[in-house]
Amino acid sequence: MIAITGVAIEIGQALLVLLLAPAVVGLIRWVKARLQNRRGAPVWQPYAELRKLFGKDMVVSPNASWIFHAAPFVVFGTTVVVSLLVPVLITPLPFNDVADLFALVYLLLLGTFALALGGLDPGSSFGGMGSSREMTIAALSEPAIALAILSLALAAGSTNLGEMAARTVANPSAALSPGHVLAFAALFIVMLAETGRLPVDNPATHLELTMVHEAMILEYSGRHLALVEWASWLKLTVFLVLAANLFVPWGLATSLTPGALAIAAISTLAKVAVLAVAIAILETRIAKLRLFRVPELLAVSFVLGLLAVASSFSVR
Amino acid sequence: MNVFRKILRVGIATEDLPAVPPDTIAVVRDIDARARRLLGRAVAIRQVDAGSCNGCELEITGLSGPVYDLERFGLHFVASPRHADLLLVTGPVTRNMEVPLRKTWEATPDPKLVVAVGDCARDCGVFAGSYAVVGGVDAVIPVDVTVRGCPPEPAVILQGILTALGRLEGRR
Amino acid sequence: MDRVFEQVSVLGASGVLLCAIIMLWRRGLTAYISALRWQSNVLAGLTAAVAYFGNDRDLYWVAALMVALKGVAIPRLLTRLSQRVVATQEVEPFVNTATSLVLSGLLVLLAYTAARPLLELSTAPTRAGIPLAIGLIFVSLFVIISRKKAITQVIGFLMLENAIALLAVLATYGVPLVVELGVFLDALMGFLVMQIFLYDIHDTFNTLDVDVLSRLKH
Amino acid sequence: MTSLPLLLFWVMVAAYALAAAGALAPMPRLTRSVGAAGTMLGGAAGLALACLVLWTSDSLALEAPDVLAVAGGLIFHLDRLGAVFLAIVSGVAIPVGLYGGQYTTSYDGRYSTRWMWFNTSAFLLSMSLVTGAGSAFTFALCWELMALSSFLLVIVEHDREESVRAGLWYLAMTHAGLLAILAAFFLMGAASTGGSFASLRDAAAQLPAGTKNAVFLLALAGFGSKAGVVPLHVWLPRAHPAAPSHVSALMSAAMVKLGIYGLLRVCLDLLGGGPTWWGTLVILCGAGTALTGVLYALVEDDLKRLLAYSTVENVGLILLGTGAGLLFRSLGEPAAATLAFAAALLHAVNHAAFKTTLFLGAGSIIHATGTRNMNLLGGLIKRAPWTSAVILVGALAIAALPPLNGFVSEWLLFQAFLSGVARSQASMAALLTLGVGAIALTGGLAAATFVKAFGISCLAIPRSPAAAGAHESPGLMKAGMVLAAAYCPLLAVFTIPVLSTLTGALATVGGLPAAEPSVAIGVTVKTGHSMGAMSPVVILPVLAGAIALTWMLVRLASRRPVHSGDTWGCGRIGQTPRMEYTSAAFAEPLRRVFSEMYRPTEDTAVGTTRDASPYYIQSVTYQARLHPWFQRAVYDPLIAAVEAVAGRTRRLQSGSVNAYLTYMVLALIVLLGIVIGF
Repeated sequence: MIAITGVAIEIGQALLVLLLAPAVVGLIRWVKARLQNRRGAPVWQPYAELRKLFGKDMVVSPNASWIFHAAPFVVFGTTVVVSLLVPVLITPLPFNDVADLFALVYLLLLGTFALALGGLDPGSSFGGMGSSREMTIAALSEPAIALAILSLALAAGSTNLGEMAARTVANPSAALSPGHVLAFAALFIVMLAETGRLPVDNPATHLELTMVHEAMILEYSGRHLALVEWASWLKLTVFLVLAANLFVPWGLATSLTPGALAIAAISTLAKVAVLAVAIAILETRIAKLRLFRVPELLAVSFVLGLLAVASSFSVR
Repeated sequence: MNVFRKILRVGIATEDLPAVPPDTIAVVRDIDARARRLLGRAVAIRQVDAGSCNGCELEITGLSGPVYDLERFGLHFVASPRHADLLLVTGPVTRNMEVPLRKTWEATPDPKLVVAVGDCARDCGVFAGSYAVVGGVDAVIPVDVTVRGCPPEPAVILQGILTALGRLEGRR
Repeated sequence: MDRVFEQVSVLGASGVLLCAIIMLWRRGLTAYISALRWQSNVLAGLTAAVAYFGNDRDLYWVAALMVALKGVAIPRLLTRLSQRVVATQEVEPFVNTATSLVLSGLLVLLAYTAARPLLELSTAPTRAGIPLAIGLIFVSLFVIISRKKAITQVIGFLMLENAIALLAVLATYGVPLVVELGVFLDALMGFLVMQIFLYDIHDTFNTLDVDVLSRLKH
Repeated sequence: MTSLPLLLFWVMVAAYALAAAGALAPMPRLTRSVGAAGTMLGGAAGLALACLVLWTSDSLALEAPDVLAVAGGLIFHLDRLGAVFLAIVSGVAIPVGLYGGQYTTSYDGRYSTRWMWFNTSAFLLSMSLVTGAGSAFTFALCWELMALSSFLLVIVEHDREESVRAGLWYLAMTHAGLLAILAAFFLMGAASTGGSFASLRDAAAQLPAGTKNAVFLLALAGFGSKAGVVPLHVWLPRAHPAAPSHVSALMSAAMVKLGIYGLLRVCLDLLGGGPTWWGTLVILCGAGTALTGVLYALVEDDLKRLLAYSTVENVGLILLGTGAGLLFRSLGEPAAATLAFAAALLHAVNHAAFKTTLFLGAGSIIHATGTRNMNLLGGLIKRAPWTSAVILVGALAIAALPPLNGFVSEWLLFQAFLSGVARSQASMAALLTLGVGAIALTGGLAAATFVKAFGISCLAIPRSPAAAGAHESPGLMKAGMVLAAAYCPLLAVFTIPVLSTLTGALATVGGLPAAEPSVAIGVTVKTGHSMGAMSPVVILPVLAGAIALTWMLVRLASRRPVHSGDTWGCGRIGQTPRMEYTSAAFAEPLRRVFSEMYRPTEDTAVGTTRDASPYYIQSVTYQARLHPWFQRAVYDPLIAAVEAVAGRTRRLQSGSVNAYLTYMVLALIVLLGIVIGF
């Protein structure tokens, strides 16, 4: 019985993240607009965009094969599965033992892989360029992610998300330990790269030559585009939830009482909102990096991960 | 950090839309109610320069700035006609741009709107009769709304787009 | 209490090292100087924290001196110097940025391996930061080796001085004030001497690129 | 006498012999049928034998002291470690036989398919026998037979200079390797009573440390050259693509694994592990091999060479696991060692599955288009949908993406390293941390490589008339490919039984504890010291369910029509294949990032019009060439030195028979002198 409730809550929280994702992006855009001294679109604007895209026809190149049609579903599916694994409200989840943080990262890589193929499929040079760049960035961010995971796992004794969150809940002072802080910094940089935010990629660019993610999806329209966009917003939200609940897990429910769940919902929302505003402020402050400076940024992230792991050596 | 100090000092720069002389915006075709309902809140704009002198482009650039801020109406520019709902076409259609313009129109998924901006886009303006131009925009693709002016002000262009969406009153 | 002290000291030491890493990533001279400023300030904060937890009055003075001298005075001098004599603001490294970053990460790992015997001897709550200090020594030496401009070498040298101060603060809760003062004065003297040299190099070659010094052979 | 394993063994030998005898058949058609049937039967028998040995207490022991008695006779003893590799060889043989039965028709009339089948059968037989060899002599004999038969397969296309060169490289490297292996056995055998592995094992305990180290180094060099350890891998990207594709699959999927087998046999089984630096050295070799392999695979334009370099990469990953296992064992962490070795073995098995798939797919592409240059391919997904789908499965698996099998072994590898970092001193932990970084970077780059391999060769518009006229492979080839591709999801779903079989095999050789993968929700992988849990069996249906559900919901939500419109190119009039991204273009960003590894030489030549005005450009030619670092650092000087020495010795060659006779007499006298002197 408990298992069924657990699975229900698991699916419920995945739905919550799924429905929340457009609002998170809307919030970032709104804060950015305000920081540009504009009124900006309301926070719920992305929902309207999704609704519109689902109601539009599609135009598909005759060169495209079934890969082009399948890619948006694969991207969306993997991201949804990932959101099933992340502790949003409760920890540990019933799915805790199904996939750990490595599996989560590789699931996201599967989505990237599929979208890169989708970009190559219509034979457009923009799509090829986007795919090539996206895979470059994805490949180079892997080592930094792995080291960040390693450092978290060393502290928690497990690579599974439930144990990681539980350990910080149990031992609050650990949240300030250098391994923890440095791993957070490393993961944050990688998150910016993986989700195509500034300074790695500009989500609002119109210039093909500077595009990464946008160039890959230039051929998509209608419901496919809606899925791809939604998946990328969902990925961002999942990363934010992950960052919030792995590094500052207080508020997560450890029992299934309504009160605990309500606290968990509020605290997670607040944490994600804070991170979203932080991203907006960061994006106002910094400019996009040239593509060939991105590896350097990822090298910074790698070194941070290395330091995070190394900091655990001396306490032994 | 100076950036943020300046942001605070300036405050919100966006202005309300002024009233527009009635004859500057002409609705050429009936705009499909479905399109209006569907695209009312979120419209992606693809700008096509069919041979303009770039005067209109200068004005269009103003749209995304803080003063006119088209994003508050849920409008934004996109990089591909595949993503677009509305084509913002400027200039007389030159012979070289005739095919690309039609291709852009074909590449835009339905339902879609076309707004012709500037006198040239309406009737070729000063370029009328030149051997190098094909004609106004509606000689090549069906136009929904025309915005007059040489060049039209950003506010007028914005009104034109909103007219096309059947939302003249501009919410805020 | 001790646990908090441990956390704070390691965190502070990581911060100091991080400033060096960030510096390796940046390109402009201004960024280098501001990284140095931040580093000195973090170091001063850490020193104050050690003073508080370790009940050592003298260290407060050291911290104040650090802020005054290395946090304010020297960066200001450097800025003026760079504005006066340096034509381009780009730092030209011998080793490209990504490689320098990865190398500095490896150097820190090396420091951890090298610091093991030291850690086994020490029982101080600050000991966990010692490998970071040693790592910083390596990294600043690397900066001195790998950057072309004489002025970046000066910055590397100052960072080395910071590293030694960090090591002193962490390993022994800071050396006596007198010795610390002596080191400061040394560093200041070194800095002034280098400044004179920089002017000379600039006057002779019209650049601060130390590559040109090889011309002196002929 | 006629126990079941023995019966299966003889069936296997007889089947391969039958396949070889098929070469005598009058019609090429019959040769092919007999060859394919024999190969598949042999593979099936071998697989059954391996499973029997792995899952029951049965084992195979066969001694023939009278055959070649002068060298101690032939001894076969198939234990569980050998059975793992026999399973790999046999498992690969089945789809390869099926596929080869039709693929070899394309060689009819051009090259001798009889000779090819004879050698393929001999190759398979010798590989199978290597895994069961029970004495140093038997091992070396089968090893050499394997090398020779595969060499003959490399030079099948003997009129192409490239093939012959590849054959020469292969011959030189494999014999240098054989020398090292023989030297290792002689060093071990000096102290033992006979050449059998059992007596070598007993004697190894008494060997002095220095000898053990020498044996280890020789074995690493010898077996490493077969497995493709950088920098001894140079022959691999030359020889593997030169062979017919189904043979390339055998070489890449099965033969290189035997190098790993030899290393495990000598270092873990016979020597019983060694000091810490053995593991460290193997880890360093593995990391270097994995990164070099994947970096060169990334920039390769030739599909089969790309696959060959990717084999080098995967051998690196296997070596990383092996090295970690050796290291943990020497540090007294047997459970962690089991985890690491199991990860290595599982990756060996998995790699056999997806590399077979990919090489067979590449063979179908060559069959369909006649080229393996990716810059001339494209659009195959519409013309050869099965081939493309098979390559896609292989690409997903080799890029270590869930839910397929490559991910499982990569995950275990991560876990092995993680548990090592958590458990060792700072210096070792630092090494292992870098190992984690290397594995992750390799994984990421492999994903990029295979997006390119699949995306450029199978998607978009054909880049050449050959690709435009491509066709799907005929039935048997299709069946072979699909069978190989089916291994990938199956191995992922049956990870738990496979893994417990592998740890069981490890328990018998190195005295490692057998760790049962724990069963949490029925299926979770959690072995020994591993610090995480993961369940490929659940991920697969959940992922498939999520994708299917999304598809259905979207179907319900929006039924708007789909129109066809040209690929968007900013309104340009028409699209030609020249506008597409090419293989070189795709790899360009990463090539620049790692330019210090590649050190490319680049030339840009601008061709102007006749009057040479710089403003009227007619053509721009860009050329970039890579000169691999190992070539520059190791082989160029070596070849130069050998040539110099050869130049000197040429003076001895007078061409006169009398002179040669004089040399012989002189040599005889010198030898006699030495003998008398002793």
